Amino acid sequence: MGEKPLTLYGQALASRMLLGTARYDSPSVLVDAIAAADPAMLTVSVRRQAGVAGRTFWNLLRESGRTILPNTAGCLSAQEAVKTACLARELFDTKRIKLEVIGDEVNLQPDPFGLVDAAIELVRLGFQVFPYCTEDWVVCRRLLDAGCEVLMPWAAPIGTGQGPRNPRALRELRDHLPTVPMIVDAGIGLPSHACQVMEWGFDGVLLNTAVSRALDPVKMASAFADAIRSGRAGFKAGPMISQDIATSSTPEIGRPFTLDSTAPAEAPMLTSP
Amino acid sequence: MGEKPLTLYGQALASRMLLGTARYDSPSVLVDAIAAADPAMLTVSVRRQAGVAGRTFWNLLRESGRTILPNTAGCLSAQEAVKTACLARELFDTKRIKLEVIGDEVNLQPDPFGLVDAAIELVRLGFQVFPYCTEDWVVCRRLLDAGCEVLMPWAAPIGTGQGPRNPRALRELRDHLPTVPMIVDAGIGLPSHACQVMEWGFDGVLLNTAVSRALDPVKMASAFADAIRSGRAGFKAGPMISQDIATSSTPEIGRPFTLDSTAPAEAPMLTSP
Amino acid sequence: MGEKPLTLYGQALASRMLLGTARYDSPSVLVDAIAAADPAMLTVSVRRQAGVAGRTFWNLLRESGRTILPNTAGCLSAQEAVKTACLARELFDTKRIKLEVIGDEVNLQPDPFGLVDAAIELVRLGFQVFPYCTEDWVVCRRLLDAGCEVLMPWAAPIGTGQGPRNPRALRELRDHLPTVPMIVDAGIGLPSHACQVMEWGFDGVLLNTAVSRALDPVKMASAFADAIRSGRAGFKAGPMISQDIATSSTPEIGRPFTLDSTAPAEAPMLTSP
Amino acid sequence: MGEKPLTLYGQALASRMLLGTARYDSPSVLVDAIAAADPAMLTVSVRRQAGVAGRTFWNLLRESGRTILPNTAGCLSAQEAVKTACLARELFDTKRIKLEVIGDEVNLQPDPFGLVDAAIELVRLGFQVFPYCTEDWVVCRRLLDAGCEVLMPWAAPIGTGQGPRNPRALRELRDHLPTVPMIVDAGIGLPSHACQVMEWGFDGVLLNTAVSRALDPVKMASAFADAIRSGRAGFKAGPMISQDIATSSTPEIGRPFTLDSTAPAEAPMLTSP
Amino acid sequence: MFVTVNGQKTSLPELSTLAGLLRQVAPAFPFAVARNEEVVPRESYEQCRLQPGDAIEIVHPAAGG
Amino acid sequence: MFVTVNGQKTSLPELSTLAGLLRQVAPAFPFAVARNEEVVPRESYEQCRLQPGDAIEIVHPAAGG
Amino acid sequence: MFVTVNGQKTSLPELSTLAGLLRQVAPAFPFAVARNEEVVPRESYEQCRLQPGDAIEIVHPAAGG
Amino acid sequence: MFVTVNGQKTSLPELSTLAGLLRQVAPAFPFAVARNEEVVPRESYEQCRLQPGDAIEIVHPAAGG
Repeated sequence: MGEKPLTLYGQALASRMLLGTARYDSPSVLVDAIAAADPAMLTVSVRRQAGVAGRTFWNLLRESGRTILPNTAGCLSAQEAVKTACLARELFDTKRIKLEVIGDEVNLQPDPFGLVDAAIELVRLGFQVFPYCTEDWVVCRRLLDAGCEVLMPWAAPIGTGQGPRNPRALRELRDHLPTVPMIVDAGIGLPSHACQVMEWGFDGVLLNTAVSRALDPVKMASAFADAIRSGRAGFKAGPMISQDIATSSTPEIGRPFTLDSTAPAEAPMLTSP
Repeated sequence: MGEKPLTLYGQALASRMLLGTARYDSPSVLVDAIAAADPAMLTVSVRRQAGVAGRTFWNLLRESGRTILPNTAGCLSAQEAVKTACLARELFDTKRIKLEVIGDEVNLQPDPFGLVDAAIELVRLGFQVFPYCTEDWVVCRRLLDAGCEVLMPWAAPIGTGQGPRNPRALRELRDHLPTVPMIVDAGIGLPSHACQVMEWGFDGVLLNTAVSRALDPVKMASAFADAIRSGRAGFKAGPMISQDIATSSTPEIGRPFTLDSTAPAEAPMLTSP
Repeated sequence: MGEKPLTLYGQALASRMLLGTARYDSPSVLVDAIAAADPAMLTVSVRRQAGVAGRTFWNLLRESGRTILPNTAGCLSAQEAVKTACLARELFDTKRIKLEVIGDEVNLQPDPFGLVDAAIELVRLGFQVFPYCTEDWVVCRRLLDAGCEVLMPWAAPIGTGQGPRNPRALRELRDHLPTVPMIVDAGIGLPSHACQVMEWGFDGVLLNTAVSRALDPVKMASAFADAIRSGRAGFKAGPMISQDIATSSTPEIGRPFTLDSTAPAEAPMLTSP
Repeated sequence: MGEKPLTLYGQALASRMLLGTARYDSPSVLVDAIAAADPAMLTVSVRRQAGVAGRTFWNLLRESGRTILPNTAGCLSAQEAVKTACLARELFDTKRIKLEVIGDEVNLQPDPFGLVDAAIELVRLGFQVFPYCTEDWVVCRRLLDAGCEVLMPWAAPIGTGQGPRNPRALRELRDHLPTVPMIVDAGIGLPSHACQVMEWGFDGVLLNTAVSRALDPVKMASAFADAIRSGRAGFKAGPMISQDIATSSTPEIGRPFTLDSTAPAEAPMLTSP
Repeated sequence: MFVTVNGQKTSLPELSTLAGLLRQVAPAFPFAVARNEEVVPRESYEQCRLQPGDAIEIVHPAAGG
Repeated sequence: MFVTVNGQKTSLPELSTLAGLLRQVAPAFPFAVARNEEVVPRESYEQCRLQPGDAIEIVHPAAGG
Repeated sequence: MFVTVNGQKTSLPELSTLAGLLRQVAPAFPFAVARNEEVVPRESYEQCRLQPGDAIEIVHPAAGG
Repeated sequence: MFVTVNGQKTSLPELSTLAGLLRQVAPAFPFAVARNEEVVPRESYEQCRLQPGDAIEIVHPAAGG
């Protein structure tokens, strides 16, 4: 794509999509979706029972050759998140952790207080923290002060697919911290949602439900890959500014049958004004 | 793309983007944008003075190898549009015409009355009419009754780049006439706009200002190509339905450190429900 | 309210609400709703069977003392609307007619073509036409040219209560014809919808379903009366312009415990900057 | 108004509007705006220099006879807010405090962390805390646990007049804690904004800039009073549910000139279904 | 002879006037009448001779949006 | 004699044909021509006799949205 | 001795009480006072002995949103 | 003696090491283990003496969003 890649914690990423591995109808659908999405990272969790039976989930992950980003999904406190992160580090042999501290079991929003506490502790323990957060500037400032080098603000509650439902605030967060890598995580439901946040200058998108719960997850995965690339290019290409007043694209000068005799009879004229 | 191509007036189109050729900073930028956009058609106009000086506009069009769709942009009456169409047919040797009858010189909206009259006359004269219209069901019905085989409803006034500003009505038009090919023409400003209308099931998008007035028109052209492909795939892939209530993607069962001893100690379990 | 009243066809109206009389659970609910709404006009229709049994609909209308505005609801052609209008004039002894020519039985949108034809004929026959129309500038221009002295653009399809779903276009219509009285008719569902269109400068609102299908129509009627008065006052009071950047209302100067010793020790200071 | 009044900390309030006293062009404009708004409370601040010269601000407040709600506007930490509150209690002889702890001097958003700390301390010191907060459920839960009996979520950043810019989240907060009194504070710019949040079930609105910076603050004050009353009535009156499909309000049966001979020739029929 | 009233076939004595028909049908007050889609003013009920097959519309005030 | 070409008065020898006018004006290729708002097909340039006051339109391909 | 009043250095006779300071500064009524960030209730103005370097805040009612 | 494994009571011979437990339970590879909420690195399975009432967590890679 000709531009320098997204770099998180010093690692240059080949794409700007991160893909979740949950809620797919079968391991093979997941494998095909990964191939179609070509994500930079796959998010996973740690659970007591083994992942997918038969061809174990582990082989599937390794064969994908993707960077693994374990999460602390479902953790309701900083302590629980830290303990889970430590297990994840041991299990996946990675310092990366997608830090989730859930503040409410109905809207699954991040718990700003637990999130910051956990971030401080995890950075102290040497983790590279990818915090799932809200668009609250104060929470984000504290996460950065804690040592997070990326922010993962939500577009909308997890699994709702509503897309960016607080667009002005999300854009203001992006513009407020221009140098901080930001991945929109949670609530994206359609390729156009992903394309839109990329146009705002977000650095990437983390998707799960929008792909796994599509009727054709593999086709949806490639649609999102295109959408994210498209939104990024749109952002870099310096889009036109939305106008209030209509402006004809086709030049007015030299319309046939008009009395406008200003146009010289035959002198070739540059059309684009 | 594996699915049957968009067919308009019996002609299968290689892509679902139609690109305008106005308001580019130079002929070479236009050429590169065409290559990047890979549009099925290029829209042009007829004017008294020659197109681009030097390498004439005509050579540029022929070398592009694209289907040419002349317009009647700027025409303020059905008569003027019909006369202009006849000149365009003679000049470009094509029956295709993008019919524009402008009803107001401030918002450049289609004139429903002149548009239908012109469509009836042009179909009688053997033209294949691509009418630039509004999302008004009655106007659209009359255009179809007149013999138009495609509708080109606006997303927003020409050149404003506001994107689909009457989304519910535009979607209702799409769903109201499911078998009629519809291209959104006018007012698209960003790749996400194009992606969104494609997700609603529109068959294609006609762009001009959004590409020609971008700081980097070539990059923007390819962004739109990706966005349109992505939106189409999103539409075909059966996207998830937007939910009101959050649903965790990561399974709850088997979270470590919980007292939930339901999970059998070690029985491998299918995680994705 | 101290400002000159809304005048339609030379008649000064006591309020800016017009109320429909359909779909109330009983005549007494309708009577109470009229009292609470205090509308300038009541809309009615002409039907083969008598209105409300017992205390006939007619007595109810006369006792209300309100101006009656018969409609041509349900008419699918200009001819049918004109015939219906003539019956209505004979029946209600009024030249006023709310002209409705329905273009589609699914979305009940106005038929731009039939509407204009009917308007021309009805003005010729001496009617004072109140046309239910769309926000299409060309259609509106033709209605004015036909002799209509008021426009009644829809906010959304009849009975949907969606509120103004094409806000930018509706506002542009209002601003495009600043001296033409405009009543928003159809699709208003909530007091805030009515308040909003009044803030945009519309001259009045015509409501029916939003009142008659509320659980407490009488309370809802008075809520709408307040909302319309409030929106009108908001429009006249020159509202603040929406800002992108936050500005504290409480003055910063002289905050206690700050090192900001610029503030003179005790000199009384004008607080509002 | 016939319904039981809003009660905060055991005090029944005569109206659901709280009015700020900052940024008025003169004391007399403020006095007239207060009379027009008829607010339940006036918000004030404590500053080193005296309020308004001449007829001191103090007399103006006492003569208004309104409940005074001092704020801690501009405080950047919990400590500063607590100290300011103590000064305010001494000065205004009231336990009420509008607790503001500003987390960022650009968007003036509440600091979730400082806000909760200050709330805990102030409740301990016997204050009745009115916390200016965000729509974050976790922050709100902690404020309630701290002993706050009311929440004052923002609609948009202070002084921007953007109105509720995160509508779904704000409504979810309202519905999530149905028994907690909630006043929308900050960012309301138009009467329709106030009307809308009241329709969602919020208990009141706190306004300042939208009134003081209107061209005619007194007219705007009364517009807001109407709007808040209207929105409250709209909420209580059980509004219609927004529909996707149009439904004619005027009955179809018995339309003249139709072949529909089902309608009995002359039997009076109940029209409203 | 036969005419239709609001779409319903109705029999009438020959040489009936509209007034005659109205006395027979006795519609609730108030009403307005059209004959073959032409409004018949109240004053003309008596002189308005009906022909076989005439289409008579009798309408009343009804609720409307 | 005089005709207008793209709204501009242009003098021509009597009995000129459209082909004659085109040789005189020599518009850049490609172009299409209308005479008094009627398109003149390329094949007919030679036989198309011009009359004084004819309105000739010569158009070329131009950019368009 | 010196104390600060609303951030401004102010000189005072030794052994001044807060009441003394207030008589000297004579702030407009009503006001509230804090000494070293602690609110001093009106009743205690007389007994409140000031020390050099005390930080006195005198605040008044002001407009607020 | 008894320990809990993933919340389930499990009986073990006295003086078992974590490695012993793992041989008994034989969890699918790969897994990570925590004892009383402290992660036990793979290398320490053998030396890790279990006490009655220890809470052992054995986790595996699982799908995640």
